[in-house]
Parts: sequence; structure tokens; C-alpha cells
Amino acid sequence: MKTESMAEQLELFGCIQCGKCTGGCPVARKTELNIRSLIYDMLVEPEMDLKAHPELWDCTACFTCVERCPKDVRPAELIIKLRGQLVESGRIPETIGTALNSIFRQGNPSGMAREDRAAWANGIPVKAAQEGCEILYFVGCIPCYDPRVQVVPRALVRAFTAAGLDFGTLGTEESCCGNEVRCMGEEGLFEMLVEDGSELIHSVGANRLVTTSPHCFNTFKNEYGLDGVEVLHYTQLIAELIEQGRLDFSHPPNLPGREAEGKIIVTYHDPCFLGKQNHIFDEPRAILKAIPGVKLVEMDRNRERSLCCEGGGGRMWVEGTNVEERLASQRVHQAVETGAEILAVACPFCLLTLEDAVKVQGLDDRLRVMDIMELVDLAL
Amino acid sequence: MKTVIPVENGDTLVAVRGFLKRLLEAGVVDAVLVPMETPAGAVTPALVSDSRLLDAANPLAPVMGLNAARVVGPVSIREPRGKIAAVLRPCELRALVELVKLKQASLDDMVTIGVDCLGTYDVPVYEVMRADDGVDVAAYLASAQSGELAPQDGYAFRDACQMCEKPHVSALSSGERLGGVEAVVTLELFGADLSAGIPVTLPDELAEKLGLTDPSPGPSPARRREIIEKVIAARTQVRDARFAEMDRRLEQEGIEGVFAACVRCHNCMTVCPICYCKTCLFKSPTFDHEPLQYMNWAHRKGAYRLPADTMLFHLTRLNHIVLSCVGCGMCTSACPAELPVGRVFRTIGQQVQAVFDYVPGGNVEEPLPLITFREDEWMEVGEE
Amino acid sequence: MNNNAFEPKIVAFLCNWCAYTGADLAGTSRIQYPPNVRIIRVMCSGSVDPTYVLKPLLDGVDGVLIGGCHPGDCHYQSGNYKARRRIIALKQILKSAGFDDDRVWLRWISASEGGRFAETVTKMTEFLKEKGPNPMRREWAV
Amino acid sequence: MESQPRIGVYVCHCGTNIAAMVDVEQVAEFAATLPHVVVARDYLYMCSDPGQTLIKQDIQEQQLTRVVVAACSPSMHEPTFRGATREGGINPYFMQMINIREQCSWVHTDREKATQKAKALVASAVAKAALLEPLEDREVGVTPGAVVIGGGVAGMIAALDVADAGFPVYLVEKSDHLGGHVADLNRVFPTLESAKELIEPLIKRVQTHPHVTVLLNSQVTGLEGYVGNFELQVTNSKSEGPNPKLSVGSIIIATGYDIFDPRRKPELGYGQYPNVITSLEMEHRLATGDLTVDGRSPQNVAFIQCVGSRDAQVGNLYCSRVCCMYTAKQSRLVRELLPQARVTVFFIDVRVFGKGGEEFYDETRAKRVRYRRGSVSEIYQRDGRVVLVGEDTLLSRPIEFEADLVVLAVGMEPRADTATLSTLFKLPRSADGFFMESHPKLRPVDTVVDGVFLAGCCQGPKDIPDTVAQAKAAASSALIPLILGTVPVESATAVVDADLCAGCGMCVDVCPFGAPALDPLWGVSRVNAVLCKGCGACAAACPSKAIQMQRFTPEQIMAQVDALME
Repeated sequence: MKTESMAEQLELFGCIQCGKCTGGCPVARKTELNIRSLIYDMLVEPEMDLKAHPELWDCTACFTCVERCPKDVRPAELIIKLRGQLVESGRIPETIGTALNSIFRQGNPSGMAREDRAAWANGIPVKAAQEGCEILYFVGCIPCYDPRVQVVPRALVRAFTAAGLDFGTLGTEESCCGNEVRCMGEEGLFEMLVEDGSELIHSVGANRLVTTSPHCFNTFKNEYGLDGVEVLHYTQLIAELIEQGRLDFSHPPNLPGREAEGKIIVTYHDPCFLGKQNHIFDEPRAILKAIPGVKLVEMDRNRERSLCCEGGGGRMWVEGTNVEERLASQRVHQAVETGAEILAVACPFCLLTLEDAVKVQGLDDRLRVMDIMELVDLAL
Repeated sequence: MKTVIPVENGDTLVAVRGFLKRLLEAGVVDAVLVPMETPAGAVTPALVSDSRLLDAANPLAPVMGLNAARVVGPVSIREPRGKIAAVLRPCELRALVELVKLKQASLDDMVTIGVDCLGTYDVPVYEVMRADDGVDVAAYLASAQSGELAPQDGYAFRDACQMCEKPHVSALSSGERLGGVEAVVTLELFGADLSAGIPVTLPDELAEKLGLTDPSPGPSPARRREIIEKVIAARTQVRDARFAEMDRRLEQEGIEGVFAACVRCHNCMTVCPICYCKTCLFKSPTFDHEPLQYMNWAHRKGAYRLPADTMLFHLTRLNHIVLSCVGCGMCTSACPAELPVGRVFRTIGQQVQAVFDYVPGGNVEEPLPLITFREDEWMEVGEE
Repeated sequence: MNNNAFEPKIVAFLCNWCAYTGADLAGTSRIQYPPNVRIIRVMCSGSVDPTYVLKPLLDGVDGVLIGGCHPGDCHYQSGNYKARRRIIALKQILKSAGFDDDRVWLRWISASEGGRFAETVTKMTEFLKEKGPNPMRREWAV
Repeated sequence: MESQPRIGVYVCHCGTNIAAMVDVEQVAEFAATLPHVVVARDYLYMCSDPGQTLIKQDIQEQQLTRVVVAACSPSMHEPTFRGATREGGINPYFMQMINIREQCSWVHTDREKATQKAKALVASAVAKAALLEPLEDREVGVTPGAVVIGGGVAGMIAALDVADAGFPVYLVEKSDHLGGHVADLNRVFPTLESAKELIEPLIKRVQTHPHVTVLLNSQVTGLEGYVGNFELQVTNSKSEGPNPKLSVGSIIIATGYDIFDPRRKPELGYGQYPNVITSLEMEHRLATGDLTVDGRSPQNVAFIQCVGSRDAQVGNLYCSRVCCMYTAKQSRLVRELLPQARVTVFFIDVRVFGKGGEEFYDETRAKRVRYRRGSVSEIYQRDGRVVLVGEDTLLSRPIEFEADLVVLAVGMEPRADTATLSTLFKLPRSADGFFMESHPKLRPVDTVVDGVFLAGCCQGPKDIPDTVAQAKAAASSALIPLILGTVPVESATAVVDADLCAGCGMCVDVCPFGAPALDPLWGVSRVNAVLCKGCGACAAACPSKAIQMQRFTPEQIMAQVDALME
């Protein structure tokens, strides 16, 4: 692959090789991925052999490198572009191909049927946004289909209803937002999703759009260009409802099977797409602090220094080059160190990866991973 | 004090002349500036020092050939000057106030004698009336009592008079303003039976000098007010209809459409009491263009109206005087192309005056809007 | 008329101390703006005679910008306050007389607001593009 | 009455500053076709000696009566070209400048349109030039004395130079003491001299100088007047009494800088971990000699450079210019105080360009301070120690570096009150937020406001030698009007054509300076040229244009407008 035009297009020439990108990269420490060195290659070598870089699929698109770069170079975008080259030439891991194919055909990466997309809401009345509503609730692929995550949209619907919001969902018409598609380098599919998605969203006429996942939130907010629609992550909306007094907690969360007395000690894990990439740090914490009986403690690595769970950037569908050391495992140990009994998350991917890590690390009896909405739901 | 100038044999004009003569004879003033009938019968202002000649004075003649505020300036502006009494209609008084602000006239040693106005004719109309049917003065003056101000059959009042909603005067000393234009002495025609007497309000001191010591009730203030309100209501209706029509025309045709037939004679500027410049900017070297310049303009637009800058002249004149425009309508009277100059100026004028909450001719103490400012006004302007 | 092809012409009267210096700063800061504006330097916004604004408007210029110091900052104490009244009166006259008074913009731009100057020109250019050419451009009988 | 004007037009390339975006040859060719233009030239640098000579020669050889220069802003070179015009032998006010650099080549990217615009601007300047009238230079007396704002090194040096020249100086300092940031330092590079020994004699000299009045706890809150005669309102935060008004001829701004607050780089953990400190805090520790952390001598000391500098994330694109050197200094002092400790400096580039800088850096490394290339991406805590996470870019390897003391080499930022002063003095700021000099190369201490000069870090980060050099430069510039005793004032004033004047007095009403007055005898306006500041408010108010502003007459302005319409 020729380097010059891409280096120019991505403005890599601003790079001063300070190494903050690679220094902050959570996977650089365990794999061959060195984004700074890739940039250097792009700048000084006329050609790059992409075959020599299987570690390109290690990137979780956490964007720490972008957050740290002092020269406004966007290192992660280089990885996305290089992946794009691989996608174009068909040199992609098989599992990634399957996920992309499923998104193209069924609108979700998990190979599930489109007509089952609204099944999570069985038994709960949810208005169709197409009838018109003030707030469009975008549920997202994983929350729609994954049995572990489905509790989150259900909890959200209960909370929205309790607060008297006029909201609706797109039902089975909802399709993948494309955030991961873009991160995996499939630009063409992403553009198609943006085009169809934008049209569908605008047709509803809602002036606010709220998402379950920080990934959907990020792409709607920063990639879609939805004029006239305010894009919110659910933590922002819930925090706003609490602030306005429209959500009242009646009691501490009724945690099933909890024997301990006293305050429930909770620590919070900042998802990359909400925190580092969109600087939403305070709202999730405000919600946790508002729940009666909850005591929030912080891990040393919090907010801008949160550690990626390794679920983003397509990594839900590809293992990466080092399967032994998992960041999620480190993360759950850090959570245990705080003395917390609950590791609260605000992202479907984090929920799955961290809960998995708790099991693998045998910490089931010391730590539960719960979405913030689960705690909210149990306290309403 | 309020009193009544007695009228004998129903001859109101003789009573007015007598009153003016007494001003001279009692030494109150050195001269009276008043419309006079020339031997040929035309009416024109004159500065009269010989009281005998006041037999030709006719301030009640229903004709207005110029706004007399224009001639008050030259006789009053500089020291030394004599004492003058000036007999003026409301629109002339208002123009005078503006000219005082513009330092083109002075009220020092000036006795303004304001006369309620029953409406006036343009000079050519008046001349035809005199020649053909005669002017029915008795009927004209009688209309003051009823407030049914109508022109003589077959004739029309000046355009500006038809829509004049400030036809009355108020004495500076009276305390009861009725919103009229202020003068030192006021001859209050509205509501009065002028064949019996002319109600007048004047300072006590002056009344004493003139021997007008007999306070007479005249018509009740309520009666006068009622008639004035009636006149104003009728005129306002006309005015508003014309404003609306002119607004429409300006919006549709633009001022360039309304003034399309302008011949650039500058008559409107010449007769305007407010246009006080010695030499109009448009007659000054600033607008002396080079032949090459005309050629350039002709090339630029393909054709170029001559004289050049016709609309610029009108818009600039609006800029210069519209805030002070008192609506006397002399411009309309003077326009050979019969353009509705006065209507345009009044229509635009009332909108611009409203922006600055400014009433031209109201009060000599109130500064002209464009030479003053407040720091904290229109704070949003310029910050967008 | 295809408005995309239409390039409005703007004449700007800028006060020497604030707006003109602000335009200089836009230059030294290399802030790009559309080339549609032609600047005439005057000493103070308070010296801008409405006739100077009317003349180009009647000749067909698409917009006139008058730039002065922010209130309180006039190099000559109060020129901008007087300009404000004068331009307000002018705009009302234009409006009442059937012109587009929004072709005339009065803006306060300080010597340190190079960005604001560029932004003002950009906004005004876009606004006038949207609005279309001054009809006076084609009318010869004015 | 003169015959037809003969105009010469001079289009400047300004190197490539103009020529790269404007087709200057084409502009000159176009200018030659304009009415009254007898010669039109383009030249590489019109302001250079040969450029000016072109103008002078043409005036003489071609009998030019008017000169038009299309170049940079008149605020740059109007005096230059007036001078050349005068030397050519005609009245200097027969020169008209037009700005095709700041208004054209620097702000547009379409060469064709920029050239088109430059042509229009030149046409308008030519149209105006044809109508120019000669003027005489005028000047006014100067109030002897200067105000210096800021009592740091820059302010004190500048104040002393002005005072030593025999003029009274008011030194206005916001805090309750003199000395600025240098007073907080321990030793200074590259001499390792004690900062105290440097600053204290300076403070003493200032305090005892017979011509210097020090106003502590004071701020300038109001400004009136112009070069030669400024009046400053000073507010004292500690006193209730009447605030002094200072009348002076020139002003030097030396307000200094703020130190970058590393809390704005939260990933570095400053404010969270007690063993992450700023370089300024390190100065205090070095001054006391106490480097212990939790009572223990640190074994591993790390320095991180470029904190808050060269960093788009915090909006500071510039290099703070001193951090490399003070880091070399501090790291070396740490090595001397703690001979057993390992001292590591994380850097991106090492910039030690000052006199003696490279030599100092060499010695520092010789003293076993270890320089590792690669900036630190984040810091977190592990077992009571802080861990620096980054990449050693020379090893191409991500690293975790445990340290027990971390020093953040924080840079400089514009002072928080820069905006307030900028508004008060009408001083523009450059993109970095510091006060902007008139010209980065040729007028580095001047500002766009005549009589106001810049010294020290208020203009941009610099070290002490550079600060002192600039302070001395500012002082000598500020002394020029004081020594001359007069300053030129606006030559163009309002003039009245008594034949046109109707004596309405509007010009009198609108003039804030009382320049026009009505002649009691003739009732026409007369202008007192001494009082006239040349704003032109009177001319705008006059309906007949009986009063006009020289150089901005209605004929000239309308000719300009008309030329722009072509």
C-alpha cells in the first residue's frame, strides 16, 4: 500500500513522534500494536505491507491515542483507514466478515433475525416512534438481542414511563448504528447505514435521541450529523430526570441474594465511548450518587484514565493477537481493590466483557457487574 | 389670561387687524410679520411696521403659498433685532421650533401669535376661486364653530391640510394644552362664533398693555376640546388611509417608483421650511461630476438617469430632514410633477420619528435625535 | 438567476482604530474569509455619512458594512454612539422607502477581533448570497 | 489650481506575502490603465531602500504629483511611504496607501479573486489619490514620564531605564510586592546563580530610585488620551482613598504570564497524587533542600517536559521556551542533592538554544541525568508509587516507569487578566492569547497603539535574558516621545467652507473635543485645529458638507466607493 496520500489525508505530518499515543494505548502493552511507529512508517516509507501487521485488529478503538495527542493527529483514524484497506482487499478475520455480513442482511452483527429485534420488549408497552414522539429511544443491537443485556432497555423503558416521557422506539425497523462497522473499516456499509438511519430518524420528527449504548451515542452524535436532533446517552437523560425531580427513588436497590447489611459499595467503570471520547464523566456518577443506599468509590484509574474493557472497535467479534492477557481481567481486579461489591457500567459491551472476566477470574462471590440502569430499576 | 377680541358687525378680519394694530401702537413690538393682501389681491407674508398698513393684513385668508417659518429665520436670527410679532399657523409654528433647534431662527424678543387653522388652499386654487366664484370667508370662518371643515364647493384644501391632525394652537401661558402647537398668543378659532368675537389667550402683562382687561369666558374649554377632537378624528382617518396607501406603494414600487417622474427641479427642497442649507449638497461641488464619470456610469448600467443621483437626492433629503418634517406639505404644493412628496415624507417620517420617540415641532428644549445619544440604548445593535 | 454563481459585492466602511485594525488582525492571523468585501478606511464609524451608504446601494452594491468600536471603546469617545443612531435612522428610512434595509449592517468589531471580522464578512456574504443581487444593479432610472 | 494629477502606482510583492496570492504584475498593468496614472510598477519589497528609491525617482523624473502604494496595512508602512514621497519632493500627504496584504493575499485562497479584489482596491485608491490635498505635519507636547504596568523583572528593568534617562516612572504592580515570578525561583540557568541575589538588588534600586514611584496593590482601570498624553486611572485594592490619575507620555506593559495548571491534564494525576508536583513547587523544594516524599528520600525522580506547552489539547500550541533549560537545571540540582537517586527526564525534543544552553545540557547529562525520548501518556498509582505510562520512542517500546517523585515541567500561559487589559488598551492578542506585537520581526516591542509598548512574557514566553533585552528595548522606544518632547498628531483636521455653512451648530453639538464653535459675529462654524482629533463626526452631521474632514472628504470617499463599483 502506498503511504503518501493517506498520510496527507489523515494529516499525519503534524506528528512529532512524542509517543503519547502508544504510551497510552491499552493494547500496545500486550501486543505488537504500536500506533506511533505505524505513523512513523507512514511518514518515512513510501509503501507499507499490511500483511505484516495482523495486530491492526487488536485496536479497540478506545481513542485514548486521539485523546492524548498534543498535535491533533487522530492516530486511531489511521488504524481504521488501514483496516479499510484490508476490508477492501477482503483480508479480514472470518468472524469480522460474518458480523459485517449479518449487519448488512439483518441489521445486527449477531446473526439474529430482523423481525426479532423488538422481542426484548415483549410484554412491555412501548410506543412506535413512527407515530410521533418527543424522544426517540434507540435501543441498539446488543441490548435488543443479548439476553443478559435486554434487562437494560427494559429498565430504561420503565424509568422513562415513570418519568412521564413521550418516547418511542423504531421497533423492528431499527438497524445497527454502524459505530463498530466504521471502526472495523467497512466504510461503504457504514455510509449506507448512516444514510438509511438518518432518513429514518428524521422521519420520526423527535428532537431528542437517546441511546442505550455509548457506541451508538458516539456515532449518532459525531458521525451522523443529525441536524436538529439532540443526541443523548441514557445516563445524561436519566441524570436530567433525577435533577428535575421526575424520577423518585423510593428505596435502596433490592439486590437479590445480597446478605450484607449497610451501604452498597459501588465503583464505576467509564466506558471509552462515553468518557474519553465524549467527556461524559459526571452524569453516570450523579445517578449512582442519587440512588439511596449506594456509596460510590473510585478506582485509581477513572475518568480520563479509565482502562478499556477491550470490547470496542470490532473486538467483540475478533480475539486479537494476545488472548492470554485480558484488560477486562485487570479491570475487575482493580474494581475489587476498591472494596466495591458492584462494578457499575453504562455500556453493553463493558457489561458483557467485564462480567465474563469476573467469571474467568473466579471473582463471582466478590464482585457483581451491573448496568447503572439495573441499579436504578431496583431502587424505583 | 383668556379673553375675547370683540367683533363688530360680524367682521372678524377687522377685529384681527385691530388687535395687530394695537400691538404696534402700544409699542409691544416693532413690527408684525403677517400675511398681507397685496394690492393685486395675492396673499404673502410681510414685515409690517406701519400700523396703518395692517388694514391689508389677512392672517385668516385660506391660502398658503409658503411656510412662513422660512421667513421668520432671516428677520430673527441675529442681534441686533427688533421686537417682532409673528402670526403663524400651527404647521408654521412647528417648523419654527425645528428651525430654532437648527439655529436658523430665534424666539428671543418674539411674540408668536398662533392661529387655529381651518385648512388652506394652494395658491393656484385660491387664485381661481378669487377670480371665478369669490372666496366665501363667512362660511369658512363659520366652519370653526361647527368643526365641519369643508372646502368651498368645487375646490379642495391642500393635500397636507386634508390629513393634518395638528390644526390647533395652545397658549404657552394657558396651562391647558389640548396637545396644540404652542405660541405666546393664541387666536382660538375652534368652537367659537367668530362673528361675535375671537377668543384669545395671552400673557397677563401683554393683555394689560393692549387694554384687553376684560376677562371674557368665550366658548367653554370643553366645547373647544370637543370640536378639536372632532376635527382631529376626521383628519386622522384620512391621514391613516393615506399612510396605508403610501406604505403599500412604497413597498410595491419603492420610492424610485413613486418619484419616477421627478424632474429634479429641487422645488421641494426650496420650499421646505426645514431644508435650511445655504447651498444644497446636490448643488455643491461634491456632486459636480466629471464628464468621464457620467460616461462610466452609463457604461456600468447601460443607461443612466440624468440629472444624476435623483433618488440619492430624495433619500439624502429624507436622511437630513425627515426627523424634523412637520408635514406642512409645501413640497407637494411646489412639485411641478405633482408628486406626493409630502405624503412620502410624512409616511416615512412618522415611522422614523417613532423609532426615536421624537415629535418634531414639539418643544425647543428637546434635542434633535441625531446629535444626541444615550450609551445604554440599542445595546443589541452591532453586536450580532 | 443561479444564486450559487452570484457573488455579492460588499463595501465596508471600517473605523481606523477598531474594525480596520481588526481586519488587519484577521490578515496577520491568516483567517480566511470570502473576497467579496472591499474596505474603505474611515477614521471613525461616526464619520460615516448615510449618503456614503446610499450612494453605492443605489449604484447596485449588494451590501454595505459599517464597522466601528464596541460601545464604550470609541477612540473619539462617542462616535460609535452617534453612528448607531444615524444608521438606525438610515435603515428605518430605507425600510420605509421600500428598500432592503438588511443590506446595511452595522457591527462593532474591536482591534483584537480579527476572527469576528472574518466571521462577519463570511456571514454577510452568505446572507447576501441567499438574498440575491441588489435589484438596483439593473435599474438605471434612480 | 493645479493641472491634471499625475499618479504613480506602486504594487508591492512583499516577497511572496502578496505575490503568492495576488498577481501583482497584472495589478500593476491594470493600474496603468486608470485615469491620471502615468506610471505603475511592481517591486519585490516597496518598503526597502531600492523600492523607496523607485518612488522618489519617479516623482522627479515623471513629475508625479500623487503616489499610490498597494502593499501592507497603513499601520505598518504609511510613515515609510510618506517619507519617501516627501523625499521625492512633493507633499507627503499626496501618498495614498492601500492594503492588499492583510485584506487580500493573507485572507483569500482564490488567486484570481484575490487579484480581482486587489485591482478594485487599487482603483479606489487611485480615485482617492487624484483628489488628495496637501497637508502640514502637526505635533503636540508630551507629558514627560511613563507608566510601567507589572513589577516583575521586565517591568523593573524597563522602569529603571526610563528613570535613569531622567523621566518620572510610575510602576504599577497588582500584588503587594515586586519581583514577579523570578522572586519565587531558587537558582537560574545557565549560571546557577541564586535568583534572590539577582532580584533583590534590582528591587532595591527600583524602590530607592528618585524617579520611580512604585504603586503596589494597584491596577490600571481606566485609560484616556493618546501617545504623548495618556491619562491612566489606577485603582488600589488596599486603599479606600481617591484613586490617583497618572499623566504620562508613554506606557510599557509588562504584566507577565500565568503558570499552566496541570489539573487541565487530568491523566497526569496532578492534584491527586502528592508525589506529582509542578516545576515551580520543585523550585521551592530545591530552595529548602527538602526533596523527601513521605519522609523518605526519593530514589527515582522523573521529569516530564512540555506539560501545557506544544499541546493542542489544552489550546497552547506554542513552546514555552524555558522548560527544557529549567528542567536541565532542576534535574542537575536533584542529582547534586541526592547523589544516589536516579533522575530521568522524559522529553519530546530538547530545546536549549540560548547562550550557554547546549553546554549546560551537556554537563547535565554528564552528571548522569538520564534523558529518555517519549512523552508520558498517563500516570497512575501502584503500591504507593506512581507509575508513568508511556513509550520510549527510541526503543519503540511501551514502558511503565515507577517513580517516587514526578516533576511536571509546566509552561507559561497568558495571564488570566489579559483579556481585560486587551479591552482597556485596545491591544490585539495573537492566536496564542499573548499580547501581539506590531510586527514579529521589525517591531517586536511596539503595539498597534502608539505609545504603548510590550516587555517580557506578556508578549510570549521567554527566559530572563530575553525578557531583560525586550524590557530595555521597550524602555528605549518609550523614551523616544519623552525625549523628543513632541509627538506628531493627526494632520488632517476638519475644515469649514464658510460660504456653505448655515450655522446650524450640529458640528458643534456632535464634537466631543470642542473643536468647532459658532463664530458669534458671522454665525458660521470655525474649527480650532489644535483641539480637532480628526474623527469626522462633524462632517457626517453636516448636511451641506460645509464642514469636511481632510483626507476623508465626501468627494474622496464617493470617488473611492465609485471606483469599487466598477
